Amino acid sequence: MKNKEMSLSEAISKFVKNGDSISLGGFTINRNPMAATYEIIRQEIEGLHMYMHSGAQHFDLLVGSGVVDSAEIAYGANARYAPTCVRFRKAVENGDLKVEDYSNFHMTMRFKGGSMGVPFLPVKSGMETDIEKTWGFDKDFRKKNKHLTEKKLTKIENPFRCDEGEEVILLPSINPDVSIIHAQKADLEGNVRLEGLQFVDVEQMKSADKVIVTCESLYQNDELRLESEHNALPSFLVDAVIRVPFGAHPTACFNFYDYDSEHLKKYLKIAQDEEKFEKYIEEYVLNVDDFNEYLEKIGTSRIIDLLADPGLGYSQGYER
Amino acid sequence: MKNKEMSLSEAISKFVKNGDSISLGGFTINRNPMAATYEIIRQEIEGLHMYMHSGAQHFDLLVGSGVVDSAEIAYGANARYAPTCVRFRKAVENGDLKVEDYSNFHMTMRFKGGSMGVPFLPVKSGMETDIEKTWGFDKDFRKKNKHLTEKKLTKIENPFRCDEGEEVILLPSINPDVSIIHAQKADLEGNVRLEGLQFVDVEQMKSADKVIVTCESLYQNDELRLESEHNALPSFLVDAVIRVPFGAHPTACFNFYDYDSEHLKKYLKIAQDEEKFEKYIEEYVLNVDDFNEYLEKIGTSRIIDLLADPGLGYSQGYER
Amino acid sequence: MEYTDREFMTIVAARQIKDHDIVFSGTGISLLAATMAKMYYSPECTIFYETGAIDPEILEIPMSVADSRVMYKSSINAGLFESFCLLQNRFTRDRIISILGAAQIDKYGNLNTTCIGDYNNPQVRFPGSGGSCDAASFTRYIVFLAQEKRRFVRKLDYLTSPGYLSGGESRKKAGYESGGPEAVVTNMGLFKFDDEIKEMYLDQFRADVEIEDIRRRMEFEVDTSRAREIDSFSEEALETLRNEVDPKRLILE
Amino acid sequence: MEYTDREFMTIVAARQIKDHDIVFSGTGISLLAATMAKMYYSPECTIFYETGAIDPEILEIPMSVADSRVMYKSSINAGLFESFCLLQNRFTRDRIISILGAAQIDKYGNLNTTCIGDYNNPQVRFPGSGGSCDAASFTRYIVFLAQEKRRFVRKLDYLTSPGYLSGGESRKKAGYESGGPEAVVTNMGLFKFDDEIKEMYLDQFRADVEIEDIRRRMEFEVDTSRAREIDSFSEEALETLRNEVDPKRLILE
Repeated sequence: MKNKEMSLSEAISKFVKNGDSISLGGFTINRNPMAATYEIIRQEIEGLHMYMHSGAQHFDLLVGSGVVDSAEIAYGANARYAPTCVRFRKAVENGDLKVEDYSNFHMTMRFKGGSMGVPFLPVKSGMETDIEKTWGFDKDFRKKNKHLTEKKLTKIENPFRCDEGEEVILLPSINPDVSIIHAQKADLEGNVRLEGLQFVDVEQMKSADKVIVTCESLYQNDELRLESEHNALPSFLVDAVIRVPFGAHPTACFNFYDYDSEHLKKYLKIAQDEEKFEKYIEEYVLNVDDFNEYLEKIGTSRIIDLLADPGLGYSQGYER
Repeated sequence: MKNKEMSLSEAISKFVKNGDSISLGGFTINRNPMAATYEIIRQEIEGLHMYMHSGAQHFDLLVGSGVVDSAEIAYGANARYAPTCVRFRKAVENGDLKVEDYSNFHMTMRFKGGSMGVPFLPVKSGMETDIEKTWGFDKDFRKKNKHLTEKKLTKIENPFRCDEGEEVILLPSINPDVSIIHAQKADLEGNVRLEGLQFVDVEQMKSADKVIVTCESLYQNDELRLESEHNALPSFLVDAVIRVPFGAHPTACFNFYDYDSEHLKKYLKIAQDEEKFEKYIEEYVLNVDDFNEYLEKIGTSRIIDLLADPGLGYSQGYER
Repeated sequence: MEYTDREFMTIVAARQIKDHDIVFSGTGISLLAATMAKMYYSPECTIFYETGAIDPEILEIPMSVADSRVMYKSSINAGLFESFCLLQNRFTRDRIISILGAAQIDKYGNLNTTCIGDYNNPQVRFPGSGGSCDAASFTRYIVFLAQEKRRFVRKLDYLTSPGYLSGGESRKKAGYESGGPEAVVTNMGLFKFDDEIKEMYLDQFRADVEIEDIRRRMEFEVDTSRAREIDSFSEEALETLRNEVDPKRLILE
Repeated sequence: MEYTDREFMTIVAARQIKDHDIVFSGTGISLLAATMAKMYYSPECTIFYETGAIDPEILEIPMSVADSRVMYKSSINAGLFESFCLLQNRFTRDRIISILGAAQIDKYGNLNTTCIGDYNNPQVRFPGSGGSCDAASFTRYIVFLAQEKRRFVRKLDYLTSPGYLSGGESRKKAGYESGGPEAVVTNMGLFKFDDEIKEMYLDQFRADVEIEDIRRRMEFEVDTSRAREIDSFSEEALETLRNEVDPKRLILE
């Protein structure tokens, strides 16, 4: 049995390279791998191509920090805490970020296709919309970018109902260089257990070349081999596991803690202003050595407020 | 909340019609919905078109009893208890059963495609084999049978790598009229929990028009709504739930009981002889009123031998 | 009886949901309407979030479809793949009704949630489709918008989610086997779509507004010949919304 | 040292497995070989069953890939979809080696597990592909067969699982990006495949058999110029197989 435990800084420097394609787990206010996001910014990695379905806090911070050059996305918002992710919006409006839009199902199917080892999957959503017709990356850009296929997508007739002319879209599969997710539980070998909703995390991991998993609980024994029908993927797909309690803060982690409403509201205001955003990054990311120091800044009393009520999975009655 | 509990005989007569396409869960020696299989034979249903990946005991009994006219399959064997399923082999050799062969991945993808609502899925296995080239059903037969598409399968070039001429097979999706599975746990609303391996059960249920679930434990409360990430599908997809303890006998049910080696060995001998097979069907299926009477024939001491050791999921050390 | 625009829109949309509907809920006011339907009008409906949570017990209003509050006592906690496949599945898609928001809508109920201006050099960037394009592709849907001229436009800046495309049979011809826009709910009324030409018409209007005022707040012409005053709703409904659905006014404000 | 044909074949195949290989195991003798590799030769290999069980703790020999014994303390209990997708996945397929059985084989390592005679009117019907076609399509593989003329044939009655098809580059041209037959294990020896022309050649033979005898039991010509006596195996290996892998001789008989 190979022990895959390492420090977060080691995992990021070993598996995330300048110019890589990357995909991060979670969905809007839940299970964003934030500790890993901060570490990527701290290590001054650049030129990433990002694959995102519903990106939120992690996506906005990476874009705002200039880590991401181009992105294929379905959504950039954080519920009531950002009707549109602010740094994302500004970066697109300023031309600092090149984007190409798909739908959430499209992006999900593209990860699924990558995880299945097929070059494409068919889908029946988006025909005759601008998602089909309007490309964000032109042919020249596509040629130069190794993460992109020649075409955004294509369409064929259903060959099993030729007479009816039924058309379906084919979506090119995605295989990120690296996927990072934050899980509730993992063990030293790389067995991973997600609790509550899975979002697209499993597909994102299975489609990637390298997989980094941060987690709340890291088991030193074979606990996760019992009832293993609840595990997310075989351990041999995982390259690094790191115990990072509260590693999704300020987003939530079902059964462990709630999202930090106050922090997210504060961030929404800060993100409107370039200078304030930079100060935020300095204060919470660059000027702290690691995630523990970050948590010190958040403070004990907030941490305690957010703790999930067992059985419910979130913090009942807390002031959101 | 709709209560979906009914008797097995009611469920079968309500949802399985002559000439239907049908798919049964399980895999070789595990979790075959045997009680439902016996009930189908008992109700003298006929002309079924069967979709099967690795069919075994249930498949062989249905074929042997003349319930099935045609089948699309990947495999007909029962491990050491039938190197090839005997009644299946004889039916094909005699021309009593029309079959068309795919691989297990192919059949799995066809259920998956049906569950996803797409007309086909691509796969990169089987190119230039007889699975691609040799059809079991000719064009005439395909036209007359409403369960079949015009083509067995087809092939296209990967449109995202046109220069390379990479070809992939497209498989037509399956949507059975009815799927039947045997689960460890269900509740009155139709929440279903599978323990151990899932085989293709989830895809078989999600692709079907009607879904019948027999189970070992039928919860009368909302127990299965806790940790519902372990449930197999949303309850609104299920049409009937029936508590049938030991309902997979003589195949196994992980965490509940082991396969009945002695019975399977006995069956292997019986199946070689048409007359003996018919007597077997009379004794165990036709001449018993219901599954409880069947279990009486199996006997208490055998039942106790087969009981799974908690934690292990099977009966350790029992004479196989 | 006094109520805010959001309260009005939530209740009007919630009333469109029937018992045994499966409701695909988006974020924001869509979450409110779905919760209101379940708690008051149609307790037998099933709420379904694109993140993969189906039919949870909602004790507190979720702020997002990924809020941990949608995971408690659900029928299943799955993921986006399972959820969108259910929308596309031929046996389920017709049982589902979606509630969507939009920045722009045209007379065929096509939606824009992506940008204003040129896509590759936008004046304003919005979040993008999320699951909106998919829900609109597969299911019947209800849309929420404020009654504003810049929202009810002749031509969308970007067509994110398919309505009846260019009307008539065009949706079907494009390959969509089911679904389409059913109702548009604004702060001033309720629009529906003509069975034949698939154009939006005014079905009901708020008692305290003028039809002319609604027309002025739309870039395209709309048939108002079938319009009638909207059915009033009870004090009890409003109280349920205020006291049970969103007592802290987390989304209502 | 006395041993049966099955014992010989199990051990020869098990020795082909390396530590860190992921072993895709079929039924029967394939289960034995995979278990033997894990328990004796390469404890760091991972056994992987098409039913979706990966790397379980095997306390008793499973009788089938669906035996509950493969579900205990596995890394994951999934299903066929996940399992075959791992075979096809571009990052995993090259790490996997499969062990397959067959009724017929040709000189390019193509396999038949479907029928003898015409497919639509067969003299003998076999089980069919199961996962064999898929494993052969995606991964390197080892095949088990008895050394019999009716099994080593010039032309298969039905090509179930793709080997090197018609040799040379034909497998690649058909769209297979990886994998292919690596070894054929019989009761009399071990065959491998030429790197260029992709034809089967005799690599090793049992000390107590004549090469001529092997040739007589094959319908096609086979290159024996590279053949050498097979490496002997230890008493300890045999004892492990007999006492630990299958002490009740459930599959060995």
